[in-house]
Amino acid sequence: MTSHQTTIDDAAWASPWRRRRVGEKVLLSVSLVLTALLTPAWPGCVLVAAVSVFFIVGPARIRPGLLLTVMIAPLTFLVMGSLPVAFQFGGTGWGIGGLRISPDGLGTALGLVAHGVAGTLALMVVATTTPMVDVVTWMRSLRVPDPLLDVASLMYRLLFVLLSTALAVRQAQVARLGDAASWRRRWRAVADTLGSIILRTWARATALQRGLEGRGYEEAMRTLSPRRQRNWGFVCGAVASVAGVWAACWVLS
Amino acid sequence: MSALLAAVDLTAGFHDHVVLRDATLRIAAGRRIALLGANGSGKTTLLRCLSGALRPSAGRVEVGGRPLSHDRASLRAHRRLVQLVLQDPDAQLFSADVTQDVSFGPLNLGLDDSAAWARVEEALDLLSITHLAERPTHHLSYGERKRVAIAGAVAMRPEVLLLDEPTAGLDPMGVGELLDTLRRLDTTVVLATHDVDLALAWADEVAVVCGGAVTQGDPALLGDADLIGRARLRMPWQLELVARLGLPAAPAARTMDDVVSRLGTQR
Amino acid sequence: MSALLAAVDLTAGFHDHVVLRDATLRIAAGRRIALLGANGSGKTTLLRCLSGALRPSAGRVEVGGRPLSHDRASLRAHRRLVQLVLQDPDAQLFSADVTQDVSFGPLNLGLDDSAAWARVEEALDLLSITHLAERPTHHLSYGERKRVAIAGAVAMRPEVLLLDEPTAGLDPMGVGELLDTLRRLDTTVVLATHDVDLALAWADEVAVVCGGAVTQGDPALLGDADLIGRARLRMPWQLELVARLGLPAAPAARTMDDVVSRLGTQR
Amino acid sequence: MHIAEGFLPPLQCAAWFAASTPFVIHGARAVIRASKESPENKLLLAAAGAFTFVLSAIKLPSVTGSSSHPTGTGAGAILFGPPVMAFLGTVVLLFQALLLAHGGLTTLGANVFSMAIAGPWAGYAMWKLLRRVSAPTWLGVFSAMAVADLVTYCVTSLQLAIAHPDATEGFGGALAKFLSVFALTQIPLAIAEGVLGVLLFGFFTRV
Repeated sequence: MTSHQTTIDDAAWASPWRRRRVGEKVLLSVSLVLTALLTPAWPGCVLVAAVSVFFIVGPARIRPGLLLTVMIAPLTFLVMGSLPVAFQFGGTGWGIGGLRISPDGLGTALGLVAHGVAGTLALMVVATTTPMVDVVTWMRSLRVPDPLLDVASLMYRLLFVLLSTALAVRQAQVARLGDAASWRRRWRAVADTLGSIILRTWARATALQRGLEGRGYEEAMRTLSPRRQRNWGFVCGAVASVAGVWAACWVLS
Repeated sequence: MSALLAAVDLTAGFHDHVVLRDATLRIAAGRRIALLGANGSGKTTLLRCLSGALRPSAGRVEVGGRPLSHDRASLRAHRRLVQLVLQDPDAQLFSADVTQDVSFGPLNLGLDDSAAWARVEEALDLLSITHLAERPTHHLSYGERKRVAIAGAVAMRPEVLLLDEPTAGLDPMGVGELLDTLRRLDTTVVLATHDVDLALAWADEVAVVCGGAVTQGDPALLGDADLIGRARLRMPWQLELVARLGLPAAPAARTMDDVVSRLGTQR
Repeated sequence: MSALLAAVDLTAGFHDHVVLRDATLRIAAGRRIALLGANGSGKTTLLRCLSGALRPSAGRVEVGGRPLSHDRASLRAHRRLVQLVLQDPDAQLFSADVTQDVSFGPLNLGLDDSAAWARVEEALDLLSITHLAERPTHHLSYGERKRVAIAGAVAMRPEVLLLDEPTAGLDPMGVGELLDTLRRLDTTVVLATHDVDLALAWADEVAVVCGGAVTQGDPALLGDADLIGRARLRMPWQLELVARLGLPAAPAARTMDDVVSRLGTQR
Repeated sequence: MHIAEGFLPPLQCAAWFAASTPFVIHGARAVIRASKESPENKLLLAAAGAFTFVLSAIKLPSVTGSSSHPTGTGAGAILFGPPVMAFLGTVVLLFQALLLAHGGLTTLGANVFSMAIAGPWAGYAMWKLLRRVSAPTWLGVFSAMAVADLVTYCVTSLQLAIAHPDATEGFGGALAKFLSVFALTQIPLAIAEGVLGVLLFGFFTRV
């Protein structure tokens, strides 16, 4: 499957950190996310971003190019979302209509971008090294009720099946010159495609239900998952990095 | 002798559309049976009835001579005995990775984790897919997914394995490997296929589904031009060649070796 | 003579995984070419490159000797010339009913309604599925859906029709009917398949994809035990039998008739 | 339009989590109930969730030049009811945050509130209202889907305006700014999604 929808997931499955305990990666990632949220842009966010990038492209061996691609979507939002903050009503300086760029506004906007970039990078520490389904499985230890996790992990499996169907159908339409169609007919094609995929999704879900019943499915969807060794070195490294960022903030402020 | 598993006078279908009518198939222990028939002839319906997944509207499924009742407890016991692998592996695989998926059946049998692990390893080994154990399901090729689906059934150690078109879409060597695997398994196998040559060479018995009924017999049955025509099949080349050359049909030449030796003695 | 369509020194793949490496295939006008290879060997990738759907990372696709550039206008022109039918009909069918689906391509060619209707009728007629015209796509059987998908491509009147495993999953008579249909079409056909017997009997030329490269030649190429082994195929029974009996390989016996007459003259 | 990680102040993150939690728990209870009724429902709900996620792979014929894709929360609310959508939407948002880097973890509460709660409930209310006055079905579908989108967009702008009020004009000024900067993509998208809903409805009457 070649699709940007699966870029992070593909990386996660291939990552050498895949075999680490999910809890340990979540600990590192979430504490970095919270640090990015709670510390000032300088030096907190800058350090969080640096530490995250170090872990992702360093020990977790994710291609820097991939990380860059992944960051495009959040960056788009961050830029668009920061514009209204940079421009303020009234004041002097360059602007559009009643809106003017002010040094204060610009500072706040840049700070927001810094928080956003650092936070997203911190989140990517777990995202690029842990398949989504491992996170779902890990949630069992948080006492999330089983049926909810069953639904979430089935979603994970089904979304790849559906995604490949959706992409194949779109490509087949282009092959029959679907991109040359009139605007009206293209809209109809999109609606028909969605309708067909819904019908097939339903058929698939029913087929899967039958297939699973044959394998003894009644209520529980229990499967084996490999036990991962706790790695105290990793935990200490994680705690030390986060503590380091906090210490730097305290010293530098 | 009562068959290990049998469909007796089975009538089944969907909604108003009857697919099977008074179909009977007897599966003796240890046999390899090839189930043949046109697209839509009812092969899959028959397999689903045998597996207990579909309840026939008339007739019965018999296990060791006793009719299967479709209550929950009986079906549970039946699934330990009989496993069906569907044609589309995506109708069977639901987990994110291979080990997880294969472990589903054994855990449903009530095995504890370590016993289930052993079953998974055994099944992956039998299917020669140990290297796939930690791979995500959605990164597997079609042929790999087919093997994983079979492993999921094999891990339940059924006495009867029902396979719906397991060779469809596999390359010739993949087909050969799969048949070798099935030989290694110590189970009774019913394999639905469109490949008449393969059926002739592999099976102990063939069963042809046609017009809602099942004709069961020796693989030489595939030399019956009338039946084959009605069933939208074709004659296996081995039998057709022998017939075209005007050689005696019996004993049936089933493999390339048979044909070569038969022709050798003729010249 | 320059080929109607060609892949020249093509390298292609996904992410870091190269599937084809310096693969060359030349398709002369009016030929029937069977494309063979193992699961995952790159048959589909090659077809997708030829159809313009996938851009090779090195090498080029040539149309009438001129390299295909992958800009929008060139690709559009290319799609009028070359149509690819995927293995899974569900990847191609999306409309509510058959007529609508088949008319999708012709209408995109800019034909007016009556001309598009004519194309649809023609295509349905060629595929012998006129009776399905008003049926909802989602209620069709697998074999019927396969035919509708081919009709959708045929209705664009391409000069080259690329078919990915069109016979997979069809019963033997369905395969025969499909091959008859392809004979009726007045187009160049490249058909990817795992069925070596069919390839030998049907094709003017075969192309074997193995190790990322393509070996193209006369169907007798399938008698090359070394190539066949590397490509995870098997030898067609016709050629294997002739070889096993120690008869001269040339001219290749391609059909049952050929084999019968060859053996007849030997005795 | 998902609020990115780090874009909201800590206290507001917590507040939006608190606001969303009862709805999501309510939805989760509905899902657990449904899957106890019949194990088949788990598969169907998962299929619905997967479909909602896959919608982000379907590009709509361009409306404003930017690539936009449907969200489907309005249709989901009509089909499964807003409580179930609150749960499925939460899972989808979590998937999007981790698989696509759309949205974030600390902003999950806020995003859930706008996309999985406010949007679906508004769309559902619109649908019920129009059914009550016996409006044609196509109008109901259109309105439900468009309103779900519009409300999501308005709530998101509201959340951003609360977080980052304008220096001189305060909350009102900020709201105007956020509403207008995202209007460019979100208003055409809302209409597009409504139209898509009507076409989709047409498809299902034909099969």
